[in-house]
Amino acid sequence: MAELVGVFAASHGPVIVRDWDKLTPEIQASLNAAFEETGRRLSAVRADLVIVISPDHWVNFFMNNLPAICIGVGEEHAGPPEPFMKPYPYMDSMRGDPAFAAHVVETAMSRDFEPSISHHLVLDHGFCLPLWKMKLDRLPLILPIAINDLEPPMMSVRRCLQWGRLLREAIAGYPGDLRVAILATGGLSHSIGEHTMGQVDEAFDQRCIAALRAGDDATVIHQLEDGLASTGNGAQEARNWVIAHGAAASKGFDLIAYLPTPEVYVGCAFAEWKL
Amino acid sequence: MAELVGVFAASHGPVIVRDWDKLTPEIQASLNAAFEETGRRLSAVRADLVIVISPDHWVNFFMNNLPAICIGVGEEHAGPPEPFMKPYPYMDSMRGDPAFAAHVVETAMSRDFEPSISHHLVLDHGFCLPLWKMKLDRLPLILPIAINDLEPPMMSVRRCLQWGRLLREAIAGYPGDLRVAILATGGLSHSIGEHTMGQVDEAFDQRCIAALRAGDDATVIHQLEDGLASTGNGAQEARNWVIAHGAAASKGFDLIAYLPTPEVYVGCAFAEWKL
Amino acid sequence: MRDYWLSRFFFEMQQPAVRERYAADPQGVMDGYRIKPEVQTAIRANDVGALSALTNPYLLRFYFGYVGMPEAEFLSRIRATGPGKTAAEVVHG
Amino acid sequence: MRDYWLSRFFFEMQQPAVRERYAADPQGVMDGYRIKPEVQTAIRANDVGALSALTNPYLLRFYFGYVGMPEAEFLSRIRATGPGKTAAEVVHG
Ligand SMILES: [Fe+3]
Ligand SMILES: [Fe+3]
Repeated sequence: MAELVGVFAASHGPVIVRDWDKLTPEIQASLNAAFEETGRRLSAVRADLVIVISPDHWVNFFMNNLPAICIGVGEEHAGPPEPFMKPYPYMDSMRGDPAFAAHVVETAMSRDFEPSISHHLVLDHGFCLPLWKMKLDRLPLILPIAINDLEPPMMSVRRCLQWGRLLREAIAGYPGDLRVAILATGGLSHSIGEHTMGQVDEAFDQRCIAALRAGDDATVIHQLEDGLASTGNGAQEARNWVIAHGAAASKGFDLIAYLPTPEVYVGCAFAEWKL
Repeated sequence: MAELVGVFAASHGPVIVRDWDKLTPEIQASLNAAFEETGRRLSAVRADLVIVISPDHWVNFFMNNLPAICIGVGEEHAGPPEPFMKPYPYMDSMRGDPAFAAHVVETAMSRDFEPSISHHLVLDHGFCLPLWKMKLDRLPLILPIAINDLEPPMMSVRRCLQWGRLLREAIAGYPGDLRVAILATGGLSHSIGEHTMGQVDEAFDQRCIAALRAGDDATVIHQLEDGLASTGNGAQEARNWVIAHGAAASKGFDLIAYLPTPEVYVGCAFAEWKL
Repeated sequence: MRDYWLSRFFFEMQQPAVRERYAADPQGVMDGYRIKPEVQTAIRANDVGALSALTNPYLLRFYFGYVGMPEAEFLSRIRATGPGKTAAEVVHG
Repeated sequence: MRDYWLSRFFFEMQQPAVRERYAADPQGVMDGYRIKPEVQTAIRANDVGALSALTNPYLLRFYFGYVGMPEAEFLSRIRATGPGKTAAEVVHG
């Protein structure tokens, strides 16, 4: 039987790699420490496979077929195409587990969920930047799940919680012997290409963290549905955290770090859920 | 308020156009009569907009982003690219209703459905061949909904019924003044590119027709889940009929014609639901 | 079983430009996909049975239509993959 | 409001080959999309405000990065689209 061995979240942002040299040593040190502590914990749970939940930043999908959620079921996944991700160490070595992926998809379809499926997903910086910066012992197999956090309409926060529960159920129901971790990437507050670009909304971030920490589903739904409507567009990626939260049965989390960092445009946060 | 004014279904198949001249005059006459009677009834309900529910035959989607269901929300829809569809009379004149489409999508997302969205859907022969052969008075606006009937995994029959109910609810909840019809296309039994290619499974078709006619949801689900697993792959398109059935509140239908026609590879059927 | 790159090749053969290039230089076009050598052999041999085990039936039919296999021949070959054949027999033809 | 063809153009500008062609022949590349004349005018004028009302913010930012607008300039222009401006002011701004 498969086992859920860890649930984590980490922010991402192109600037963290692209303009790394322009960041102060203090910012560099605090970001490195947060990514690496998250990575240390992910390495420690010795996962065979990690479900990575990330937005797609207009790499796989366009408005002619924009899925609310797409599950990557292929034997392998393509590396990030962004020029600044060229040194990514796992460019040609991200492998999937088609049998487990098929099980997750079948479980979803049989429970009235309807993801799009990709046999050849390209994993952009959203997926890969945290995996890189975390300095893992070794890269587990990956089940990538791309969430539409960029272009309306998007899944409701309530539905994201349901997706988390569905993942939990699918893992528990898998007959194979597999240690599965979950890594949500993105958020918390940021704003890209909008008039608020560059602003980090610490008040939103703190409400979001408090709600996820407390664990109560109704509060999570209420705080996020409300908050997402009135803060920067990048905060929409917090719905990936909600999926992780649902998968962890809403038991609350341990905040590894919260680093509001306008220099990288992102309210960076890192967490590990209680199991 | 929008109003559901008619729910119809009609089969499709490339051979009906591509090899029309090779069909006997009897087959031509019976197919024409069935399409035109369905078209006469669709014209009679004076729809402003028709929701056309069809499979996509590998025109819009591939295995790198294969949606279970995709709603075409654009201002216009592209015409069929298949060479045999070149004389299609509405090639550049298929228009959508973005406001109604956005309402349907928002209703779906708020009710825990998660379609893919397309602002520029290409409508292949599945959508267009029936619209052409039906000889409508005039072409209504179109809300195209592409269902994955071709490549596993596909939505369950139960979920298709739920989608039908959702469409019914979305129509009833639209504040605009709009007469809406539904046209499901595809099915019933056929087999394409499989060892049973060319066989029409009349027993399956009759069970399917009887179940839809009787209207009982449990019977529809049972008969189709069972039957689809053991007949030709083309019959998977019958799930489009199930969506229409759900939209019509499962009140049973009037069979316009059933023409099992191995010469076009398809168990052709035509129906109008009771409202 | 679905062979992604074979399926992708069949899918893109729907484009007239790809078909033209394929007619002129089949190996060159196949090299643009990561198709396994044994699958390339099946393509070159027009091995309907072997390929049918690796892709979507509609894509299979499209491909053989595009390369000019008469419908009657495709029908007889695809029907030969029917019950009585195990998947392994189909693959190894 | 989403302008599909403008968005498609911005989306495809992510491809280096499209960017190269655009640098050499901007009108030729725009002609490959069904972009309305007034939107083409906004593109030619680097009118961040007008274009921001018509496409996804990420696509907007990608585009102006690719055509070499300095980040500081993009920031000041996009911030000028903020509250106080009506959509019409942004479009005609
Ligand atoms: Fe992001
Ligand atoms: Fe069909």
